[in-house]
Amino acid sequence: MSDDTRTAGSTDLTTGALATQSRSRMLEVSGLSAWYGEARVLTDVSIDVAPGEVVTLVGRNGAGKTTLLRSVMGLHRQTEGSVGFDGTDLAKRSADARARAGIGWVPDDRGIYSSLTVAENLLLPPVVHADAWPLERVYEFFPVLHERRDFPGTRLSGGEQQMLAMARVLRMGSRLLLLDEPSEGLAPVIVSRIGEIIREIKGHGVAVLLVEQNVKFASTVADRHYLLAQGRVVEHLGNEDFRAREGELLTYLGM
Amino acid sequence: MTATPMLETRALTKEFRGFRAVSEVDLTVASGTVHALVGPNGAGKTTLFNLLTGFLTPSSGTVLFDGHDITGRAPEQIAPLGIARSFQITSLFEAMTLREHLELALAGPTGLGRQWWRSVTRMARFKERAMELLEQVGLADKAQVPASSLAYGQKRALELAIAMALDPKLLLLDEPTAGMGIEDVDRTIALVKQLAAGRTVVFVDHNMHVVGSLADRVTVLQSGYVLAEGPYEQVRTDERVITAYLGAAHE
Amino acid sequence: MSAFIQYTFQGLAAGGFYALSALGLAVIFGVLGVVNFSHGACYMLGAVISAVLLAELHAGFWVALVVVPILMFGFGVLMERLLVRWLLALDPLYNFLLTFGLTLILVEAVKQRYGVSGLPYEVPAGLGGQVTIGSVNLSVYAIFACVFSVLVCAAVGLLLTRTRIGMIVRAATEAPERTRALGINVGRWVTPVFGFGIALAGLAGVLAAPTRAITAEMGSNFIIILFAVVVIGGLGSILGAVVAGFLVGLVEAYGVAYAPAYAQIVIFVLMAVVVLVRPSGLFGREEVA
Amino acid sequence: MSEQLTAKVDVDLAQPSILSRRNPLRYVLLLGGLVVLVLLPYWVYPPVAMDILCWGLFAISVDLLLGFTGLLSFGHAAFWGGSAYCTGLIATHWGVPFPVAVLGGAVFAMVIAWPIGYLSVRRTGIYFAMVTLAFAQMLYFVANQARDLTGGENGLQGIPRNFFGIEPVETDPFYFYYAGAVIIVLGILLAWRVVNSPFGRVLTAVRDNPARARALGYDVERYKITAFVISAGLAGLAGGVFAVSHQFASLQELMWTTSGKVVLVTVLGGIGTLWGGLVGAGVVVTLEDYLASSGFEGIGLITGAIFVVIVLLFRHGIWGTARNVLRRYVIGRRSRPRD
Amino acid sequence: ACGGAGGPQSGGSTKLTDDKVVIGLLNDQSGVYKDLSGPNSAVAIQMAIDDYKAKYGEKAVAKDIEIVQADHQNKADIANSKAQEMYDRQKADVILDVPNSAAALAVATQAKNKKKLYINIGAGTTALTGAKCNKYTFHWAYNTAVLARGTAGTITKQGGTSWNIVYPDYAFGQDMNKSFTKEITAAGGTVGQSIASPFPSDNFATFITKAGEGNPKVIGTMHAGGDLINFVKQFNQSPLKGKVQLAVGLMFITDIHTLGVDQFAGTQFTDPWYWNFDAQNKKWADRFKEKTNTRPSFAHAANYSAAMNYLEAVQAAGTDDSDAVVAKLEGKKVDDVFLRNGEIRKADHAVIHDVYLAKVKSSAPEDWDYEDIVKTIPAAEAYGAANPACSMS
Ligand SMILES: Nc1ncnc2c1ncn2[C@@H]1O[C@H](COP(=O)(O)OP(=O)(O)OP(=O)(O)O)[C@@H](O)[C@H]1O
Ligand SMILES: Nc1ncnc2c1ncn2[C@@H]1O[C@H](COP(=O)(O)OP(=O)(O)OP(=O)(O)O)[C@@H](O)[C@H]1O
Ligand SMILES: [Mg+2]
Ligand SMILES: [Mg+2]
Repeated sequence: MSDDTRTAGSTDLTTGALATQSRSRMLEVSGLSAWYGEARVLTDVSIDVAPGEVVTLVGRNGAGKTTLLRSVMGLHRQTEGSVGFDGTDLAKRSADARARAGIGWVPDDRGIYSSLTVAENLLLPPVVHADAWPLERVYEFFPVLHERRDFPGTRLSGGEQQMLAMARVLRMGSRLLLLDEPSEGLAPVIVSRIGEIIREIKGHGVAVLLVEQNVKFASTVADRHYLLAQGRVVEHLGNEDFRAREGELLTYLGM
Repeated sequence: MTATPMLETRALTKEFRGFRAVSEVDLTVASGTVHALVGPNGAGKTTLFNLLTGFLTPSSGTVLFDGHDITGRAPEQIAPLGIARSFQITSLFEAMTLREHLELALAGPTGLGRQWWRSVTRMARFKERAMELLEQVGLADKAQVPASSLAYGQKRALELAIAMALDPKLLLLDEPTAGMGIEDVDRTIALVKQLAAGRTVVFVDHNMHVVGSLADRVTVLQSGYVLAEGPYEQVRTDERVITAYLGAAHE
Repeated sequence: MSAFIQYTFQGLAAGGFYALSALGLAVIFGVLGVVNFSHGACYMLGAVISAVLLAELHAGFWVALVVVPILMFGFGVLMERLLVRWLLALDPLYNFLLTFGLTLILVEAVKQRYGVSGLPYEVPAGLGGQVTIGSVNLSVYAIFACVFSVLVCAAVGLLLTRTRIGMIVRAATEAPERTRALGINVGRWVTPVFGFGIALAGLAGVLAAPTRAITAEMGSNFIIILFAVVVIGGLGSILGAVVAGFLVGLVEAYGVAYAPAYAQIVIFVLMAVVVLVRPSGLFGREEVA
Repeated sequence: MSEQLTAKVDVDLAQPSILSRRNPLRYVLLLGGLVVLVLLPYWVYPPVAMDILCWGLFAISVDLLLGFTGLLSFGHAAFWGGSAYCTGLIATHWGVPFPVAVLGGAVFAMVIAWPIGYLSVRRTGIYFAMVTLAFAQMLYFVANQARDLTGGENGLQGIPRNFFGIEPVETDPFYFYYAGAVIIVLGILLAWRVVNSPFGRVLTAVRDNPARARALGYDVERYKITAFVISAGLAGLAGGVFAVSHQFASLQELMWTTSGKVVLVTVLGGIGTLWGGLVGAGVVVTLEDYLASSGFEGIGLITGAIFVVIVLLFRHGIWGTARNVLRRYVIGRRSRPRD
Repeated sequence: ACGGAGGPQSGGSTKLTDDKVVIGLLNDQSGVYKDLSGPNSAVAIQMAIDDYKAKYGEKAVAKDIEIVQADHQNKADIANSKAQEMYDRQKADVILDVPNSAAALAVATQAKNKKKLYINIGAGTTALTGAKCNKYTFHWAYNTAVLARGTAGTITKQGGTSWNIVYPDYAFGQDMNKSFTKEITAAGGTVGQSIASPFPSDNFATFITKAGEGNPKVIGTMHAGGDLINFVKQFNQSPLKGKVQLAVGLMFITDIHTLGVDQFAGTQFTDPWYWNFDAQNKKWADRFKEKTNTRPSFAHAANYSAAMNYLEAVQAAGTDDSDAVVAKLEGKKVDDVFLRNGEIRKADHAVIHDVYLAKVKSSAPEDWDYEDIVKTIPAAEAYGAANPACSMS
């Protein structure tokens, strides 16, 4: 990666109108760096997400997207920099406190419990906000979960597990969703329904930070996009720019 | 094609506690073709793979591999016949290095693994081939790190390399590109194409781009049944497939 | 025939006691995934504390029935906080070994303090004597112990299946980190459940005090039998532990009656057969291949 | 369940030895080990030194399963004790030189291990521990019943120590030590070879992800059974030498507490370290011996406390911890050195 | 102690190996036999040493007498190593006690190999004076055959003619069952059924029911230790209590102490020695209590007696040479606080003496005062003829 691209990108976009708008910020990450042992995987990352906004993180495999989400969730602790949520600094908060404060996480490996049934998987987390989906609504939206409610969670097919993970955070009613590749392994029909869900909850003021490989899907739901490469934010784009430069960006990402 | 099909299932059925995940599936995969298996989530694709590779025993029906009945055999009996698979949910030896993974895969058919009186350094005879394979999936620089420190997409690539290492007659890939970035997807497509020469490949993927560029034929499963079968272009426009799987939005 | 009925009743009476004793083991395994080797030692502590309460404070059986579980609960909480918790995220093996070591300590400590010969205890007033129903003759205390055990088992079963506690702790044990990320304060639940399991062991000890030799070693072989019970029932299954408790009680009684020399080995044969035929036990969760 | 159990196995367990073939430290350590082996009966009472080696090999046999195959056997007393009795009977009735008798005992252990292994390897984790425990209890029961053969709780007494008529070895524990040590060392070398063989590599794979190993064409159960039988053979070697050294075999050898003790020794030494077994045995046996005549009555307090502390604080055992320290400060900070 | 460097000392008793007599006490100091024998046996041995010194004063052959102790934890292998170490390194001339039969037999083998003395006290196996006997091993206090003759024979003759026996299914229990059956039949009684119970066991309810079948006059239990207590507790809760007499094969005063006299009240058993039997015993028991704050068991008295007689033999031989001491011990007739009408039988090294049929009191006037002696069983009757299986060679 060349430094020029990065500078060019940031002058053109990052410091443009987008960043200077004074928005109330649901999530504010600033100057975040993260390590695994000696290996640094995130460098000085600053991003933010406002209520009712969907922001994606795009980047190659190993760029550090998952690590960023885990740091926000408080699961990856080997970090520097700050993470703010709803105006408060999260540094001292444990992962469970963050979750109860309204951050919901759909992990990349889906995180379904094999020792709980499908229904228990859904009922496990506490409801944290009045906007939470009631169980009936979840079942209505994902009928297959209702059908298999008494099966051990990991007996579901890969895609069904993905739905379950998604359904689980919806039932919590989290205010900020961290979605790690939610469309992965889902049939195209379901992907578009996930898109609908995201658009709907967005209307309720929920903020979404979305990690996506499926750029097409990302551009149908997102407002803004951060491009991550080797642990750094290299681009920050609005959705129109993103669509317009899709081809260019893809090659860029593929470096 | 007059030759015996590489893979054939007859009325293959699997029930879980009264629930039919795979229902009377007749599937024929001609030798030397690339065959895609698509269908909504929970249609029974992975279950079908598990039946083909011995990880599950069919409730009824038969599986023929190259004309031989392999129904109900154990995975470790089926693998040496020349059937390799990758796992949808990554399944690796977390503590082992990437190279060790491939050496293990390469050593399998040689029977070296049974030799407890030999030095482990004998495994090194597979080193070159292992590095070659890692090179192909772009993980050569990670040859010496344990699998646990790979990012998700890298693990998927390793899965593919392992399947290739087994040099199978029939390669079963369960969502080989899931979790990969666009560029990697394209590279994987190229890889699989290259692999498919002289082999038979059956794969599952939800990415229509992948299906379109790889598959000679496509079988669509729904709720355990075969919903449609044919060349990609034909299946893609099938009304039933569009409603059940692709969705109206999909042009 | 009448002898057979008599053996059956005795088997059931013993079974109730086995069920209660195995219950705590099953709870702790079922919800925390910990194989608590020290369960036998905790059972022993329960009995020893009862005897000490009687000898030093003249507090009898009924007091012990209330006080001992409370004390043992506290002990369990300490044990979890100080020791077990640090190993919860690792292979269950480590806690198995930890509690094995703890057993040695507890047994030795009791030996040091109360000697090796044991402590006296009597059947509580009102529960002495026998009842005769038809041809069956049972001691009142055995009936009491059995009924009491079954009631406790039922209550515990309800508690863990009808409330969220069991579910939460199971999740916390499978993947503590992820569970935290779902907003659950894992530590807050794990500790009391562990304490509760230990309290159950103590309760079994109180029930044993009037009929068994109260010595430091009283749990050492008992725990092996309890392992057999929970394995037969399916590790971690409450219902399994109860059913297997009765099964083992009956098998033992019939074994004694009709093949006395093989009475003890019969339990292990039963266990081996169950594990081979139904690998996860009679009521265990399925094992994922 | 197994998925859950194996997934959590400490990833650090069986990193191949940090000391590469070319590393001179390796030879220094080997030499040091050899010196200790030769001098041991000068430092500790020879019968106790023999005990250390026997328990060391016994622990190594357990580690072969626990550390390298992921199977915790809680019934290894069956093989140690079974071989002790068999060795004793062969030596008593046929008067053969003791190494022959010991070999016979080890073969016997392997013979009984096969069906036990066949039945128990289908289970993993704690289930495996329980099933092996059950089988060991059965063997205990048989030995207790067959008192005409085993002497019941009196034990099989007066096992002869024939050694080709070489008087000092037959009567003096000091010389006997060297004869016995040869057998033990051969056993250890065998274990080392197994672990560092292609077979050992497959075992590790089987431990970490059996399903994956099967998909690669490895017959997981057969590998586990083979490992189990080899392990039983090693335990049998150790038990046989132990019986000859003490000139008796008692029911103690078959008791579940013996299975527990050997696991303690293994853990203390360090799971998945192989050599750790010897260190663990050195500590446990000398400690037991010391405490026996120290007048201190709470032996269980000490052993129990060691267990707890090791499991809590030094999970990799003595050898494993030392190795990690070595890795950090001697080998340098390369995060994951490989050959 | 292993140096052995010092030359002849002022006294000039050069006939002692290493210039001193070393008595090894090897027993269970932390397990089930701790109270029965355990560390307090060292006190009893010290009493013997004191008495010996007081008795011979300046004339004592052994001036420097040392006790070395070890805890074998009831493990035969530890007993075996420790015995070797005591003989070889700590220069023990004699080892005392060693409860647990496997351990005792292992030590006997070492005694034979090393040609040093071993006097067993705690273990009851008849093998020590039978097939496994040897020149250097003596069996001081009791054996299982004695218990059977004492309890079974006497009770049957007193009218308890029909028996059912419950025994733990291991060698000791099987031996006891055989000897009891033999003695009962010999005395004109019958044994309805002999029921084996697994060992160890906590739940005897079904065994007790079975033992009550056929309305026997006596139920004999051959259990020991914790199992015995379990059995008696559960027997007392059964309908048989009060209807059937309970006889116990092997019981120690420590068992009664554990369970309380009322639970055992009326139970009959054979005791090799009882502290409150007569004035002589009582006087010794008072001395013992001063030092230990508890009453002695038979094992304590036996340890005292064995140590004392050993020292007397050294005195008589003028040396601690093993063969000379054995020669002095063999055939010796003894009457001391432990051995009444005692004889160290030459043929099999059984130390025979009067034993007692005791009955548990219904209430204890003081701690440890639990037994009424019903009958003194003369030594010859209790021990019978020498075991023909024994050849000293
Ligand atoms: N546990 C770990 N130990 C060491 N390195 C790790 C670990 N987990 C991840 N890494 C490394 O950190 C980097 C970032 O990983 P991360 O999982 O955040 O990437 P990602 O962008 O989410 O990739 P993907 O799209 O494949 O999920 C990768 O290079 C990976 O190899
Ligand atoms: N072991 C099992 N026990 C019970 N039900 C199962 C089991 N395995 C799969 N199923 C069920 O069978 C159905 C088919 O599952 P399968 O994994 O084959 O789906 P799939 O077509 O691969 O779906 P996806 O695209 O989401 O991976 C699912 O509904 C699943 O819940
Ligand atoms: Mg990721
Ligand atoms: Mg699938």
